[in-house]
Amino acid sequence: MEELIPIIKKALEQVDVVLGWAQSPAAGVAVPAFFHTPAEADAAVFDSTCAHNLAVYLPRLADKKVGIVAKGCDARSIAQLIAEGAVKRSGVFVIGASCPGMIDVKKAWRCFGFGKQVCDAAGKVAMEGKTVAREEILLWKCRGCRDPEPVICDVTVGEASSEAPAPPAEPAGIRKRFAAMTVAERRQFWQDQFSRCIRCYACREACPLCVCRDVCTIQAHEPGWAGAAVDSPQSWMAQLIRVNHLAGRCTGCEECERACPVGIPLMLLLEEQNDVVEELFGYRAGGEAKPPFLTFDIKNDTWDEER
Amino acid sequence: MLGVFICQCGTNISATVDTGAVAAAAAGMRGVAHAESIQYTCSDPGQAAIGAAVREKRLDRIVIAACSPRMHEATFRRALERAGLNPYMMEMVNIREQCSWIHADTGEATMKAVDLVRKAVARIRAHVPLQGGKTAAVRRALVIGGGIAGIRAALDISAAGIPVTLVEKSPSIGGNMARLDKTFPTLDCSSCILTPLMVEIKQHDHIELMTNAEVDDVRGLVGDFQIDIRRRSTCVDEEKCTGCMICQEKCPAPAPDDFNAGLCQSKAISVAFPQAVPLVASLRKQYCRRFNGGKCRLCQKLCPAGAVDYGQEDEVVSRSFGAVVAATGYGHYDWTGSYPTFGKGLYPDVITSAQYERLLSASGPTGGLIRRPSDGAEPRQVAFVSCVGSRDESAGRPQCCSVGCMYTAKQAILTKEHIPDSQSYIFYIDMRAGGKNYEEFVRRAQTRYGAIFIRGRVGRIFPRRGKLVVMGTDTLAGDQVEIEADLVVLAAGLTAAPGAGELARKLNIACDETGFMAEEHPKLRPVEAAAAGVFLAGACQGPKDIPATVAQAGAAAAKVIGLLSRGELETSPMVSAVNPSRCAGCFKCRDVCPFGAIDKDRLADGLVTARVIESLCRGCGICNAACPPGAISLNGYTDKQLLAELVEVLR
Amino acid sequence: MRFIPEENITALLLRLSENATVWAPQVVRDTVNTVLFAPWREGAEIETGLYSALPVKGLVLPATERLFSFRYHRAGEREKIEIEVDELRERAAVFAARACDAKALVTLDALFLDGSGRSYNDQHYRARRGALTVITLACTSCDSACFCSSFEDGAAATAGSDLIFYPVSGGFLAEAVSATGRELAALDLFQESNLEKPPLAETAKVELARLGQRLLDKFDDIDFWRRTAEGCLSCGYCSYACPACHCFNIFDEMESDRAGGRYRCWDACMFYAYTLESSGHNPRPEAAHRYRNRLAHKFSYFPLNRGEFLCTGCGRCIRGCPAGRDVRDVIKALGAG
Amino acid sequence: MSVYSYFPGCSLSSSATEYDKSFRLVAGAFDIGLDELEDWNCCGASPAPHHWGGDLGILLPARNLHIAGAGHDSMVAPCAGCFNRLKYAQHELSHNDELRRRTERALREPVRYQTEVLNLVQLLNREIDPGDLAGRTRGRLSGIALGTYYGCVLVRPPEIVLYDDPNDPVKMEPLLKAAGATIPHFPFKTECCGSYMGLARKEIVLKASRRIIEVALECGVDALVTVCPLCHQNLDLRQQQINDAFGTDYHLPVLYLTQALGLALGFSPEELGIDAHLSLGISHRTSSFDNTKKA
Amino acid sequence: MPGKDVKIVGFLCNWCAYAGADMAGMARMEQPAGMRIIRVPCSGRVDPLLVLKAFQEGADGVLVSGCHPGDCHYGSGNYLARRRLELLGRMLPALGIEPERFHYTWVSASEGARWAEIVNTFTEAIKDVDEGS
Repeated sequence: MEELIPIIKKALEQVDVVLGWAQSPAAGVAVPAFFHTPAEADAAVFDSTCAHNLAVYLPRLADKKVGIVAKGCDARSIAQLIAEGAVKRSGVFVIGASCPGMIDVKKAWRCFGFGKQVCDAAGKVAMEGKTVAREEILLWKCRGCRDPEPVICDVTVGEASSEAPAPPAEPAGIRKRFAAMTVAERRQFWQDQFSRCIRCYACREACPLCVCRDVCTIQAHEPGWAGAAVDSPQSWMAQLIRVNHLAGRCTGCEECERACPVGIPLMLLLEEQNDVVEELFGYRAGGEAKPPFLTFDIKNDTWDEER
Repeated sequence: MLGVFICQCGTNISATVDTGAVAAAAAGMRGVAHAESIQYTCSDPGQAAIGAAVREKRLDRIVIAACSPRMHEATFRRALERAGLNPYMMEMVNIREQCSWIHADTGEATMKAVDLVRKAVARIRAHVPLQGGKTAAVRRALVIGGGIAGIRAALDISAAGIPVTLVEKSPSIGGNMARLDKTFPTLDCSSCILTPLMVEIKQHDHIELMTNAEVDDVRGLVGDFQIDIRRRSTCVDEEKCTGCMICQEKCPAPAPDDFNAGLCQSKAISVAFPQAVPLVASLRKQYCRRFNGGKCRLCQKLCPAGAVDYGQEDEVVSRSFGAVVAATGYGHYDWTGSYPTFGKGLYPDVITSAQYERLLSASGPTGGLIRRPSDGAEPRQVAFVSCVGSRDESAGRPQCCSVGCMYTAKQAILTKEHIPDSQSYIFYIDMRAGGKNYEEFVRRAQTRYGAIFIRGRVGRIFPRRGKLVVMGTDTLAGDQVEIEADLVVLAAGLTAAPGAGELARKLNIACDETGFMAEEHPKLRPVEAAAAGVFLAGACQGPKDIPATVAQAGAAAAKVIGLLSRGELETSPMVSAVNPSRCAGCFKCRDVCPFGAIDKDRLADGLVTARVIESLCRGCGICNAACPPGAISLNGYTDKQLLAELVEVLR
Repeated sequence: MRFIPEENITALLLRLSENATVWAPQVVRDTVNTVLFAPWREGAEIETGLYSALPVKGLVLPATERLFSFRYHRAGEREKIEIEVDELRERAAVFAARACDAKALVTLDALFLDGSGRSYNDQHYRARRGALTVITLACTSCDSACFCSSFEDGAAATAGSDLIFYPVSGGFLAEAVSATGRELAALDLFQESNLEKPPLAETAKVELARLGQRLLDKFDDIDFWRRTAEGCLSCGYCSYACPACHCFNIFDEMESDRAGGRYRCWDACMFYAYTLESSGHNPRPEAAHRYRNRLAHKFSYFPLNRGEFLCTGCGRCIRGCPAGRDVRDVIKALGAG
Repeated sequence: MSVYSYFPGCSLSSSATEYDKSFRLVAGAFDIGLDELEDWNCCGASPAPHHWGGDLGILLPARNLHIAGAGHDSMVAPCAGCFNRLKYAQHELSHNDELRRRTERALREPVRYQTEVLNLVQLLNREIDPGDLAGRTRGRLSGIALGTYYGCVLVRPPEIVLYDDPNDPVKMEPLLKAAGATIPHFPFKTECCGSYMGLARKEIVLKASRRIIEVALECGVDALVTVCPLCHQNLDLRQQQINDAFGTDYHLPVLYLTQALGLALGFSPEELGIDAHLSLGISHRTSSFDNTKKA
Repeated sequence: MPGKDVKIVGFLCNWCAYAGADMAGMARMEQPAGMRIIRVPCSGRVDPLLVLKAFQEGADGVLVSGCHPGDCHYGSGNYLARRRLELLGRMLPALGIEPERFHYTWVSASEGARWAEIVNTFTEAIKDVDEGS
């Protein structure tokens, strides 16, 4: 994607900073980068390790004019932030990037070791003689991606994929196991999962829609929705607060799960919630409409009283 | 330090809950310095005991376990105030309606009561003193509905020097009472007693009368309602029209005569009835030729006052009011749908009592002669059927209309007076004649006027040789009866007035399951609606006769006068408040607030946070539930208070 | 030197299990590559290749621990509080710790176990530390996040360990560092060997010379710190994953109307709430302020006060950062020594 | 072609064979397949079950339902009484577990009671398109005023039969209107005909049925239409008895719905068994039906 | 566990449901003793987290009740509540909470009998879940 660099440079003529990615020598993958000057923009890359959702930085930069390189899924987050009024449309310049699907670097590192340069070509990901099929280490959200192209953008970069989006992925691995569990088994499952939560709040901080940040109620002493103790019940309650506050707002970018340092499958909760919201309200976060819990039309709210 | 008082409520509570044991358990709770069980806490000695304990033990928070807070919360708040405490440092525990009265087992009920007290003790630790504000109250009242209830209320309120706006949906005030011939049990003429009051309304300096008008939108709250009133276009300039009725005479377009209950036709442009107030014509566009593509301009041409204006449009008038009286009256039950065996309205000589009232009336379509609609013949045999759409579960109408027995007896008497050789038959379930001189009146109908009362329901009405056969049971004789009548009068039940539900919604007040507007408490607050500052007068609250209606209208007027005479109102401190240091500025609160009570505030350091406009906030707490960081709280129902309750009750 | 054949490791762990919980790095079920120190049971697979997400410090400074319980008692008109201190309980042994983790324990010891009695001596820490045996597995390989070689001994550090295992063919050479280590090494599962210690990993080196001063020189250049921290999400992972970070918060929790407990739990200086004052004022309102503090504490104030860095180069903060930040870039950006 | 299980019941195979006959003709005309239930038994409406008490009133229809359960999805019971009994049994079996267990003990296997039970009006409304009917009847009934007489058990109790308005049923009317007939207002649609009192207290039946005929004539009805063999019996068979008892001279034809539709479709009164009707035998007004043939 | 006390938390709006529960009391309608009512001004005040917190703290069941749709004292609070609570109810299985343990319903101030019936059937439903699991 050589054309990205000139586009960023051009964007810098009208914005204060462009959010993009640069290669991290230590990690051997792309990491978020802030380009303030054209010279800095020479480091810009876009490859299949650019999983981070840079929209997370937008509310923090609300006082600046910001350019942002956005994949299809990232653009949904941007659109949602705009719909909720957290970000002004006029304050962002969206460089929409055609996305081939991002690989789960954790899986890559499991295959190749942390920091080994990952080379991605022709459906294979390779490094020092080892190769794996791309699909095997693709992020979950990228399988059956619903938005390969950005819903909102000012300029695009890269060829739009000519392939039809893949069908939604069949639940596999933990998703399959979870789906088959009884309610009681799920209760135990979450208790086990959250026994290793350390309350680092990486999930919250990596989430573009967790806009409360510093004043998040989870960490407030009062009123005490979740205790401060790092134990399974309290950590679980803390996460439920986050999930509840994301109802009708989560765009499914999977950043919380990617950020979790102890590998808790948070998306099981959010995917379920997003599905229910879509089923009940026909609403999918990341468009122009306000979330269904902030607005409603009484005339069209004609549910049965007792189901 | 905390004080806990456990009310015995005589034996209402103590019969099932061991109040002594509850007090003992309360005494052991953290921070409780005083706990006692009192026979009647709401009584004078009960309240004095609270005051004494507050002084002696320097209590600063009080828990009272007694009846429902809906009953006595206000009482005890005042008691705290008298004891020198902030009235909001009190929490009530409902151990009567929600404990002693619904459990039989003493052990179980006592344990639950202790649980509930513990919950309140936990909650009250999170209480903070709250201070209500004061706002000026607008010295003007709105009365909705110009029947006898609205008229009486408007006159009584204005008598105290408080200006009133009286809004009436139809072209004239007078309502249902103006349609009646004579009234029970005195048989005085309805018009004779009502018309002077109608005129008084029109002439009163302090009363602004708006007919053809309806409430469009209601904003604000007690003391300062902003209400939009829509005045429907009648194409007649009310100022110019003299009520000469030339337009009505010459108008070529027929239209139903609403005043005469559809028994005859009127015109598209007409005066509602000869005694109408205001005595002005109004044009109903749906029937007018000009408004249906025709070229007719007759009324405009002929009007000597030049009052007809086809271009007149609806006008929306906005006014501020301190209080509202709803006096929308009642509507008539449409029996044709639920009583197919009565002929579904196909027999012209099966009429309702409201129609019969017009046949009896000297101002009615027959000039006071009883003539049956089908052929204009004078009936000899008249059958009255009570409780049509009343006291009938199968029609989904279990309620009593409360006036049917009496007016049926009255109509039987009047029938005999009009046609001396007539015979009335009255099918009834029970004769309900509870009012002063009512029973004597019914008895008179039987003895002096010879009406035959048949106790039983009517099954079918069908035609036979030009007459109508009323077939029913005589439950006293245990036999089937068939009465061949010339005219059948159905005592159709009373319903809530059409549009009452919609109005209630605008006023934010409740309706009961029968559709009538609901009072706050059937005994203690019988004229107050659920929204503060809204009062009920007359049949809008439930079917009632004229004496009861006038009495309630007077009571509603007294409430309005009491409310507005002080000039200012205390506002509830139980509104939302924002803690700016916790606000993330996401404004979800503003999105969900039904009252537009959230505004943006820019702090000194440039942070933008939410701010509550207290005068608009009504204290629903929806914002509190929608605020992710918990920055906005509803005073009195904060997260901290609810969580304290919740956590404690589950321990 | 003592040698333990690979096939005796299970027996050793079982022996340790007799009077202690044995903690060993294991891959968490259903995760891609999350490794945590977890109680070991016979048959469980120990993962020594991947790096654990969290250090072993949790065994001496748990994420949450109850310091004592309390109970209100009515005494006449007043409420009195009675306190009961929780006592420990059971021994722990950690197997396959890394030298960088073990070394950090010594740093923590200096903070929580001041032997001189002049400073703080924490009874809970003391109890846990005294009951802990550390068996370290020396690193013969590393990844690009490691930078322990920047510090004195690098992968060869022995501080904090009781016994160090060096992988050699057929098993491990065992070097006893403490009396406990010597006791273990004397067990019949070990034998004498004259094999050579294997060469240990050489990890990345960063320039630490005059780092404290370099940091202070830049301290007031807030724009520098804003640029430096701009990708930082301000989560607490780096602090919690750091073997040397040790901040904590203390709070009380009621467990019934009259009884509750006082708890100590990890806190992280990257959180806004960390320095939030009750007035509402926050001296470190931006991530930049907090990032600056975190680095300055590690590489400036702490060395100044204690004579050692608050970092052992374990690389967890680099490996696990959700935003891909690398502390070494900042050190580099501070300029040459 | 849709095929239904057919439950004729005792009347249609004895006293009301013309009902069966006309039903089969009309069904055939509209390609409605009827598959008579094998080995059917009393519907349970006969006095016997009431007399003996116990569960017989349920067991008898339950057995019929059970047989039907092995056949087609839906079953038609043209006799209003049979329809009512079958629906009643269905209702009881699905609401009363104890009764269902007793029934299954009697049947010696799990009872199949879920077959959809249709009355005749329901079936015809479902299968016959009014437009099609109008096209095929070519106004043969035009000018004839038919009084729709539903009787009691077809629409009552409403919570069990779940069919039409119990006080003002109207479902026969679209069919007859499509066939060209006029339907005058007839307030005695559901008035009691006297029912089975005909044996024990004949005078009650005569009084009740007389009033129905009287009101029908008052309303300008040329003929009554019904779907209940018992009603038919009281109104038709006993019309002469009424005349004898009250000195009246009624000659009001009473037709089964299928006979009325059959006439409209062009079948002859003989084919439809109308000649068996006593009211016609005493009627001077058969001329109106002669007209239908000419149309 | 048969015979175990079922502890239910009820969040009731002040205007309708709470008044309905009072009405049931006035009519002396006996009810199971496990219900613990927390009064709120409006069902819209009920943050779904209160429900989740109740389960977290060991509630066997949680009931939320307010005014019938259209009758909200505040106009629209119960519509908003319905949206939130419907979602919550559907999420419960994924959270490891039997959905039978949660119910939201509308009770007017005059529906005392309905309230008593709701408490009875809800309590029974929870007992069934407890026995089944």
